[in-house]
Amino acid sequence: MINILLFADLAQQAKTERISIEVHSPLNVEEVRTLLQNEVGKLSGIENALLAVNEEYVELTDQVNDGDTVAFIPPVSGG
Amino acid sequence: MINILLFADLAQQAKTERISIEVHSPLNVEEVRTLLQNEVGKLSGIENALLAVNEEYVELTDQVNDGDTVAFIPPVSGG
Amino acid sequence: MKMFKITSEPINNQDVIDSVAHHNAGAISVFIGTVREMTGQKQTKFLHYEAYVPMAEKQLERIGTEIQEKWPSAITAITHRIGTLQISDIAVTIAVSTPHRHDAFEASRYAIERIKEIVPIWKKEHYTDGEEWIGNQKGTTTYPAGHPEGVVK
Amino acid sequence: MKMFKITSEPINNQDVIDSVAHHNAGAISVFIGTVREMTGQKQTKFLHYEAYVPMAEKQLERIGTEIQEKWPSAITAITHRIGTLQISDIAVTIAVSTPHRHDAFEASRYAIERIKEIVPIWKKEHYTDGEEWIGNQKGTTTYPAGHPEGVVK
Repeated sequence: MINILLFADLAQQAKTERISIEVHSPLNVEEVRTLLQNEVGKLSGIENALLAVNEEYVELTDQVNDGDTVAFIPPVSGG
Repeated sequence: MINILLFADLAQQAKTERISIEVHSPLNVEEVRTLLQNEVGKLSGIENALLAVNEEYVELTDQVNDGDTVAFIPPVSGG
Repeated sequence: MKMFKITSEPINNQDVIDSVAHHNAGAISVFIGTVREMTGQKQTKFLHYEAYVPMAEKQLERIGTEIQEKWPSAITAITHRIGTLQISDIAVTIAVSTPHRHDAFEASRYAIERIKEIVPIWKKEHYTDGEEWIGNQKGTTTYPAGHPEGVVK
Repeated sequence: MKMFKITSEPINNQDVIDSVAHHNAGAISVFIGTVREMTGQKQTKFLHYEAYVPMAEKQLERIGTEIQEKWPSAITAITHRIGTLQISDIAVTIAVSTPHRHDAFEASRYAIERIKEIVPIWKKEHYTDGEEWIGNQKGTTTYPAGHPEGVVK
């Protein structure tokens, strides 16, 4: 099971902030992104999202393990 | 009558913060400075003091009138 | 007080300032971001901020660490508010104390720029004529690698 | 509150900040000068500030005018304390609000540099091993004409 978090515009498009997907083999962040859009539909702008696993920024090619939390972080606008 | 104000190190040397001198003819700031030191003794560093007449900065050659307040302002150190 | 904090309560500037006070500080530079009414011709009615809270606090802490590496005597505190904010409300307060003023200015400026790059907080503008999630305020940056500079360990 | 003030009372930062708050401010840069204990090997016990009060307030106001000329949307407030100050006490608080952060940083920095040039306030350091009037902190400046740059009308 992988937990996925969505924020701001991405959450609005997906109509949810949080979704879990079952996985049966090791995969990377890019593959999670594909599975996610398989579930909730195409998310416009997700290719510009920053990527985090377990609250740390990662690369698209980094591995995701069972139980991890993957966050898709639209360009930030705090401050 | 011209009022003279001294501050910080200059006041400490002169042992006063304020002195008045009688004048009987028009004079400039430089001449006031001479008369002042005539009264209270040589003030070390007064040549580096900023000069103000009636709370506005002036030049050494500017005129001082009867009733004016002349301030000798050692290099400032606020902030 | 927590030095790096996301909160849904109004920010008390003095609390943030107090947490960086130090007997060898000669300067404290404070940056306060407030909700501005007009942006060009657009009029803001109110704002909504949302954050990935635990990660945002970690990233604020990272900014503090980066500042301490660049300006070793600096002490930093940052509080960012989330939720609904009205015009003139404080969105963020940053305080940095240093022995000398030059470093305090530089470091507090560094902090706000870095917040806008790496801290997962989003602003939704509610204008008089519609609403919009604000993204990528710098306008030009893209992240082909999936992350901003200097954040992957 | 008076926007440009010399006071012998402790400074309340928030009062200074409040006086520059504005619905079109997006940024407030605050500079707080505090009494530092160590300067090199010298240890300060306490400080004494003295001012030519009416002229100092006029010069603070002049700094506000200069800022408004350079950054037309800026609103500035400055309070400087005089009298005896202990370690960590606030000597000066400057607040500048502007629509955008860049200008707020620049203007508040301008204000503190200008205070050190033109405002008649003097600091006497009481060290553990003696006392000294501090003059000409920039060390290099002399005023052959009798005044700093840009102050004679």
